[in-house]
Amino acid sequence: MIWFYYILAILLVIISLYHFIVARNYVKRLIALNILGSGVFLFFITTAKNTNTESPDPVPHALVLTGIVVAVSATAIAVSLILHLNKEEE
Amino acid sequence: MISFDLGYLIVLPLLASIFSLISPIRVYIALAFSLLSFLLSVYSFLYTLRDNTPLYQWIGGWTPPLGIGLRLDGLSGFFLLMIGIVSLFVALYSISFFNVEYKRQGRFFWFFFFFLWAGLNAFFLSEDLFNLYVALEVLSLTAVILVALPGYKKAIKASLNYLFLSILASMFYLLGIAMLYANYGVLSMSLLSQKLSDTQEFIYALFPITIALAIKSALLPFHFWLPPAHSSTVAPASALLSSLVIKPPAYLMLRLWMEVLPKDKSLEYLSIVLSIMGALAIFIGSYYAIRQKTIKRLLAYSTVAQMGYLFIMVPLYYHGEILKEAVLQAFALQVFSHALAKASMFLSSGNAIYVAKRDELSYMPGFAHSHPFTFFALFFSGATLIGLPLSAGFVAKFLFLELSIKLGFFLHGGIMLLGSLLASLYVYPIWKECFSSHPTKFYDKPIPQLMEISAFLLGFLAFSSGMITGFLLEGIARG
Amino acid sequence: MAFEILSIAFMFIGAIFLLAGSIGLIRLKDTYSRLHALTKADVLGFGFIVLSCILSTDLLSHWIKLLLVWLLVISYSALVGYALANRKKRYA
Amino acid sequence: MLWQTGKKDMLDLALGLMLFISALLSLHSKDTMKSGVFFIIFGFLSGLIWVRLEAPDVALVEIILGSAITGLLIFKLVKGSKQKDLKAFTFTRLWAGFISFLILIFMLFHLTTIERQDRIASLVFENLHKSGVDSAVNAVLLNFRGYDTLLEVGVITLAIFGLLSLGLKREAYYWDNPLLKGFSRLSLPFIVFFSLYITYLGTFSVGGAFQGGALLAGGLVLFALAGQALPLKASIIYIFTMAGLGVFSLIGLLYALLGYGFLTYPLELSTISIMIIELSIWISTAFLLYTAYSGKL
Repeated sequence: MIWFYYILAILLVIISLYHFIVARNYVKRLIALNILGSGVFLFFITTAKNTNTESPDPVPHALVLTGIVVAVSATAIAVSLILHLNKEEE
Repeated sequence: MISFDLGYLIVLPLLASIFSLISPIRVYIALAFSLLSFLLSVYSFLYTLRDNTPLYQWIGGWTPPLGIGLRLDGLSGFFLLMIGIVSLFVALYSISFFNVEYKRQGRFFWFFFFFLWAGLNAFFLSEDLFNLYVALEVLSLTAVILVALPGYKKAIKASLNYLFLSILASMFYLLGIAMLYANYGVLSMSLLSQKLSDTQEFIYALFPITIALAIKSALLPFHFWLPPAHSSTVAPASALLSSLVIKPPAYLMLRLWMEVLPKDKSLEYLSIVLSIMGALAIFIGSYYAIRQKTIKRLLAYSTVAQMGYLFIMVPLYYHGEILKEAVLQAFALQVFSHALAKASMFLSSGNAIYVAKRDELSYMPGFAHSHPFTFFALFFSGATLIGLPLSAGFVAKFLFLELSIKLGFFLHGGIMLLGSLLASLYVYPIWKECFSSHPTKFYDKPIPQLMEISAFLLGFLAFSSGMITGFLLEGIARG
Repeated sequence: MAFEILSIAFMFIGAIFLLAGSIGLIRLKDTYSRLHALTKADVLGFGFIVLSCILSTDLLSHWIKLLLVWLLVISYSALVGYALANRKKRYA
Repeated sequence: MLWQTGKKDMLDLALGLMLFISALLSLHSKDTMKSGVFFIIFGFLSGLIWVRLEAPDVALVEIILGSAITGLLIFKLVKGSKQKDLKAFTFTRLWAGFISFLILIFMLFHLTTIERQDRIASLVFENLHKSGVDSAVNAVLLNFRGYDTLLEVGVITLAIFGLLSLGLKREAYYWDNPLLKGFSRLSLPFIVFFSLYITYLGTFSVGGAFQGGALLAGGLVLFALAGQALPLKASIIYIFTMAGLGVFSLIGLLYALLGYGFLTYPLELSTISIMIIELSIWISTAFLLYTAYSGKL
């Protein structure tokens, strides 16, 4: 099942990369970035499962936790900036 | 006796950022902590001069691969000194700057200023790839907020574009780390360099990492975010962004190429591609800088060009194994001279805008007559950017030229000399305007002394440090 | 043994209700009917599944946790159903 | 390999397929509202996948942060945004497709080089008893790689104060309804208690400071969604938001001053240090995320 998840992670990364480049709308870009992030996290977590030890490797889990919190922080800033921009345009 | 700990370099600025936000005597706290952090930076620099071996500190006592390592060697000590100098003078400048302009932003500025300092120290000390990711994220989020700080539409738009690209780059970098971790199972650079030898899988991971670092350091196809971001914010923030924030990715690139990656044929091709991009960045950045009519955009494009030098050197990183110390010295001095000079120029441009209320070059007052300090700041820093003799920029380019001749990269040396010529073409208009002999009535408006002096001192240091490079680079030379 | 059969039977019944609810959500045309399918059939199906899970374990802590989950799902699905219907009524 | 699927793997396949479809729908739909809804579904499904991959800690954080809070933020955006989704030029589409395809090929090649190996896992389990906590993920998060976490807490504090510094005065969206008010008021104490329990659980099992903090943030946001202000003074919320970074760096500094080294807990003090840090991260994560939603202190 590991390989299925690896391929899923790669697919998520590339479709969201494509849509990030193509999208002209800030909201769509933000969503694309978040999905790209999820793809990268999936890659990490799948790697954690890909060990000989009984329970999965906890290091990627901790790294992904950090990554998610950082991604949410960046999203919060982006949302605030976009709202600000819309207000200026009104 | 309290023993020296690398953690102080990170914790002190972090605590300073909290105190500067919650305390009413913001400016005094900022001043005190800036001085303290500066002294720490100087101490760590002197430490690298005194000690021959690099100082490794395992945080929590956990050695890699389990824990995170901090490393203080000649190169990182030198960069800590650079961060300390630039940040201290920008802090002095900002005390005065936010007193006369942008008072609302001044309330928050110190929080981000110290965060930036902590992030930079963390980045240059770290030797763990994931830790570098978090430090990079601290840097880029701070930078994004600093760009948006003035709050007008142009700045917000620039900052938003910057944020999107920077998140994309971070995700690519993280993907690269995930790929490396899947193959080698370590995150520490020193362990990775042992595991990488005689393998080839790292090439796949190097691809996203290189793209990420190229985006973050505004290498040519990805340079478009930089000019709006660096030119639309307030002067101290521009100075910090253009002189310091842009450097860490290039530094990481150097570390990877010189210390981690093994010799591989495909790396040679990649190094050629990167050096072509660097050369194009020099030409195109300089071309756009020459065409600019406003001083801040000119300086921002000049940053694109100057970053090109760091990437045109990539084949030297690859081939320069035997001359490793010399390569590190050339790199370090180029970064150092550009950081000091560019910070001084942006601070001076802040002075000019403060006087003229416009940022077109043609509105720049005849500073040589009215504000000699600002003029000399622009003169010295401009001379360093061009690389006039005696300046630090000159020594950096000299070292680089010597290296390229020794290793047989004559074309690279030639392009660099051409870049110097182009730099003089875009610095010259600034000097010319300073001597313009038609000062109208508002041109003799006094600039707060602290703003003038800190900009001048930075420029002067950038120029005069060319004369003490032997002392500055001693730590790196000993390896 | 009897418990196991019962557990499987309850799971089956629950699945049927959930399936019916989902089909209703897709097939029904107006909001109120969809809401009806979503809140009523799904909660019933969920209840059966919780019951079947309770029967399949004999740990007290699991029972309590499952019951708490069940209570939570019931209360929030009522709230969500109310919220959706309310919005529909106001902006129809 | 892929074709040797058992009964359990069917669940994985179904989940993965649904995840992919929801991602596609979210990216493809013209309507931004629709994208937001599918994004929330995507986040929820990815949470389920983390559970399947035996990463329950990540699942907790992902469902609350990645799905609920990010989703709410995106909804806030969709309500306030009028930008149209213009169609990109064919040229842009072509080169975007080309680059994506290139990366696809690249990464598929990389897949062939991945081998099953131990990496750091066995080392972590060996040193677990020296870390002061029994849960491996939290041992990595707060002891082995505690320095990362310090910077991470810094990043989130930084982000929230960054958006406060922009000075945007926009009322957060809320629904003024007695039923929701009652429900949120009734459930808040339970959520506070439960999140504290999850935080405490982090010392020996699944759970931890970020997980608990995210949960509490969800409760606080629910409270705010009903149009109610928290019965706390602004200055107290201010202190709460700063607590994580402040306490964490002070503890790091303290151990450095005492001569143990930066963030180096001696074995007998490690559990209590980690507990204090966890509590401070718990409260500050919750209030920072709440502030991210409400947009003001």
